[in-house]
Amino acid sequence: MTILKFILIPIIIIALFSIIGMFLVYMERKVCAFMQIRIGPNRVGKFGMLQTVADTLKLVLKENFSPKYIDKFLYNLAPLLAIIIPFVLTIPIAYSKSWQIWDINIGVLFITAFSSLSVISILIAGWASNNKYSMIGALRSGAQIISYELSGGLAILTIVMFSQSLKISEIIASQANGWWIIKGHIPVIVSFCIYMITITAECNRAPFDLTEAESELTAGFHTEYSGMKFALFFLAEYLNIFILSALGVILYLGGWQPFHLPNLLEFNNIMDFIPAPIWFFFKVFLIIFIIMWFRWTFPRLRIDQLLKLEWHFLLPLSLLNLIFGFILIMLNFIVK
Amino acid sequence: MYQTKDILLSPDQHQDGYTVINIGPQHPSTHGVLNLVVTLDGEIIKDVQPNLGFIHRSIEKMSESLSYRQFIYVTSRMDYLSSHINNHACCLCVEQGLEIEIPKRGQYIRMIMDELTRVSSHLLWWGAQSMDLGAFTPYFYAFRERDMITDIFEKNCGARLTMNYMVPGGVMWDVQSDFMDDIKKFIKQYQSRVHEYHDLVTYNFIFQKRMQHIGIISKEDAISFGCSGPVARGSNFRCDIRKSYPYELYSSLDFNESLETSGDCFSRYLVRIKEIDESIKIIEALMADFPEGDFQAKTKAVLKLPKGEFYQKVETARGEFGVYIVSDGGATPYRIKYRSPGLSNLSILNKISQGAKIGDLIAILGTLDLVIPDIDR
Amino acid sequence: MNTLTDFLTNEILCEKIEDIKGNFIIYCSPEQWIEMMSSFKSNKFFVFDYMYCLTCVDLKDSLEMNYFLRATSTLDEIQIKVKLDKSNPKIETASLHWDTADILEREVYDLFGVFFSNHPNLKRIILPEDFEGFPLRKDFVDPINLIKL
Amino acid sequence: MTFNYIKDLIHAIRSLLKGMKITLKYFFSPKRIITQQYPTMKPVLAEKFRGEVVLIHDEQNEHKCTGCTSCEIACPNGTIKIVTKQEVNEAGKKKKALDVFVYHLELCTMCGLCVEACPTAAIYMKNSYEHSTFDRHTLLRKLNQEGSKLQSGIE
Amino acid sequence: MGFFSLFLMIFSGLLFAVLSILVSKILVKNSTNFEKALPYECGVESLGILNFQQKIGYYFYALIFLIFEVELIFLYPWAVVAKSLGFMAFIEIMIFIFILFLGLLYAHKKNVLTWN
Repeated sequence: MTILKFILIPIIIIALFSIIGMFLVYMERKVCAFMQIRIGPNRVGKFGMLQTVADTLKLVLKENFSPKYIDKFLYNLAPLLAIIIPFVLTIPIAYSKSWQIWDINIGVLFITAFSSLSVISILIAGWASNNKYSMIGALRSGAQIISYELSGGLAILTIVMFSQSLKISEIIASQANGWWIIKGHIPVIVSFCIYMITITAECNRAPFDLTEAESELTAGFHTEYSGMKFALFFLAEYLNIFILSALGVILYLGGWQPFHLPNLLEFNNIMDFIPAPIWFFFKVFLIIFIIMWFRWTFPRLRIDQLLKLEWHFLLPLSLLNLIFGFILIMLNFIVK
Repeated sequence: MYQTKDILLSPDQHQDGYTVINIGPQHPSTHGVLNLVVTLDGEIIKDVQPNLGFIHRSIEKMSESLSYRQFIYVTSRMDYLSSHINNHACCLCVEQGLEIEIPKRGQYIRMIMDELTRVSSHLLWWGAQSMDLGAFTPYFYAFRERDMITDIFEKNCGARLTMNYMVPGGVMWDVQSDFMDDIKKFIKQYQSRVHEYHDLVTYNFIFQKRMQHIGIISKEDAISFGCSGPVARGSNFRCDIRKSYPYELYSSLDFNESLETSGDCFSRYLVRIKEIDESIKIIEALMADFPEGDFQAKTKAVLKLPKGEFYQKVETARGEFGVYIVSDGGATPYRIKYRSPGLSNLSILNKISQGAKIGDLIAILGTLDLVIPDIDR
Repeated sequence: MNTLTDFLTNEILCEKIEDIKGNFIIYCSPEQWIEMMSSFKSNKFFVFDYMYCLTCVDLKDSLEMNYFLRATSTLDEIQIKVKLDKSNPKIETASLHWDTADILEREVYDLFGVFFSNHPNLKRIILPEDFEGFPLRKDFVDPINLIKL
Repeated sequence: MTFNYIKDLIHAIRSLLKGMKITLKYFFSPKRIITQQYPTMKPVLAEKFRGEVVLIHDEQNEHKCTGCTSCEIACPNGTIKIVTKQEVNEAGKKKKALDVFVYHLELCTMCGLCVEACPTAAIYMKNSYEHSTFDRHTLLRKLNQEGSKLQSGIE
Repeated sequence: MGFFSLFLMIFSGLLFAVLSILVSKILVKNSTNFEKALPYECGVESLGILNFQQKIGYYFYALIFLIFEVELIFLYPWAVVAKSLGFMAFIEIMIFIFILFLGLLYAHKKNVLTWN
């Protein structure tokens, strides 16, 4: 039984990630198209559903080219590292009550710790490419991702403090009588806003896409990557968004739990009828939609503005928010 | 590791910690094949040297072998975003030599087309500028409005971009009967949507922070570097040719020269936005008393300018465009010089981008509104 | 010193001044041009601070530099013509007085082969480094791109 | 200072939300989509659009070109080449007539000067637009149809 | 599942990456030439050295990050048991945060946090 598990889980996760990656690319293209008064992909398959499949095929069939003047080992290592991180990050994510690989007791810390590894893959990629654009992009991402780690961690800490646990299942259980965001505590709402900004920055998404910064650095850290290696970076970016949004759902939107309203038993029963994984994915894609919405609305920030936003606004704000939240706990405002 | 050639590098560029990086010619934000050799200290720009000539077609030399009717079409290929106005300048210059009176209707059509070109060029710039700063969506909104203008051009002039609609003596053919309605429709649609543009871009906090206090041109610099058009008017330098050296019927029109005082990227942005409104005002005034009559004066089959020199300047969407014709009395010009606004506006880039960051350079480059064929010619 | 005509005839040392329908054309030699530049910028009434065009014309036996100047305060315009020897065209740079002349002179240097002395950065701008000949001169023949119609 | 800090923050958030409102509005109004599905929905170009030069033939396979070569002279880049032949008309007089109207579409810049120059209005510019081919030699065209004649009464 | 899942996931990630690269390696023929192998720099040859030195500014951010990240790690265990530890622990952690906050202020005063 356990051996079967060890074979099944990798297959399921690989399949799930491939589908999620493709779907997210499709979703992004459709979202941006509708916001830009276009149709988006609509030729391959019904509503262009198979467009990303075709794109993936194209990327597989592309030449596996690497330039001459690179650090061969590091150059090839970087995309592997980039794609491994989301795979590792999926371990504590609970897709449903029982759909969880390992309910590790420091689940939240596990995710914050491993997600910060993604900067290393970007730095390696930028350095090994032996290209100026890549180098500048990588250094930018170094400053950017490590900075936003802080306020992200502090935002998570607020929820940890409220639910008094680092375990994913317990955090979800603490929201059985209402999602944290709906319970309406001010520190939670502030920390949710900070968290949304932070994951946008952590995933190098516009308006924080300085690592790629198409109009400045052509393609940033993956300028020299093509074919499948580029595809791995591309997939890793989307999977990171997925994982971090999933964490956001777990922390703020009650994980896989259905939407409940107090004192409305009928309504709650209907909500319970929808399976938990569907709830989970629905909420995750809602958050991802917001991140995409950011991307297709805002111009990019400049590097100094980006760092100023973190160090002068978000970090003090999240620290104060944490203290404020603790005071609320001490005064027993939090209904547990 | 691979070491590259050190050609084109001055000794101070070799200094430790300085990076020399090429922006362009294959770059998404140079809007063409412009090559900028940028010396960086970290992210701070120390020096920018433009490197031109990637699409130099020697239009001036080409024009020397074309007749006075033919050389006009080449000028649409220079600043392709204000091709009507370029053609207009050439026609005016030839007419100045031939001393032809242009019929009223011809003049009106020409001016309306000019202003429509200006609006369409500024709209395109507006979208491209937002795209340079990383916001992709406004580009499509701008193109939606711009497409209505290009449709008007297509209907009346026969082409969408390189028109060649103006000929010495007037315009090639008369406008279609629904010309007025189309323009009115465009103006109505534009005015109903412009507040969305402002909400999305102009008032956007990030956008303002990216544009303000960046690439400041003082009035003295603007004059000394020969800047013209919105670039110079953003620094409070009155240089609108339509006001200071009126051609056609601009002297009889009531419009404002849009000026801003601070001279940074945002003021150049505001000047262009204001200029769209002014152009629409001009178009509306022209349409109110659109005369009947001939659209083209009678000219000879072969035009020959008298011996001498002729200079004509007009205000394109980018600034002062001038045509200098030296004629030896033959059927083709002896020498033609096009004074392109882009080249002078580009020359200030090094001065204003020093000390800025890479992201700022892109913003500055965008607000200079360069069209590379116009610079290279 | 009230009108531009007075100013030009009294203050400017040149060979000839022509007045064609209000457009003043000043003919001068390269030596006179050096002196002229500073007097255009330094006098009180007519500060020709805006150079809107700079070009060269090949007159078959000689080259002729054309400077188009404008006074931004009074909107007066003048044109200065300087004849140069074709075998060794050399003239003082105007880029110290008008910054825009920097890039325009580089263009003329590239396409006409006029050498501007004291120019801070006289490098090719349009043509490749190894290009021979001056394309905008009348006697230039391009053997590669020659299209006979 | 603190006041300005907060004022700035509120102003920033408001302006960003305004922008987000607009993109969301467009996201939820698919009616505004302006994409034209090109190969399936062909655009109708304006009558005046200059696509290619066409020699007008009527039902009797007659055209109006006298072979005067004014279009050839007017063309800035040698797009048109007119080959003439000597023809004997009914009265027994020798007359110059059009033999082949050669048109290099690959050189044409669609400036419309040939149409302007034509004294008999024999040519016009059609609003066709799909000219791309894999072989540029297919763009070399002979405009006068086989066995076509000059319309009577055109000098 | 325990720690074994960690290795399992690393393995499956590697498997996915290596498999996809291998498939494309098998299917596609490679070709290269001098121009193609050059580092991309907008289509012209790059000037100067490529593995250049960078500004110290980035390094400062890394240093400050390190300090704050350590702080964050210390805060995690506190946050879990914050309620039961009570007010004294809060005061202590406040002092801890305050000292680090002073560090932030110091860095701010030293203009390390403004990009120039």
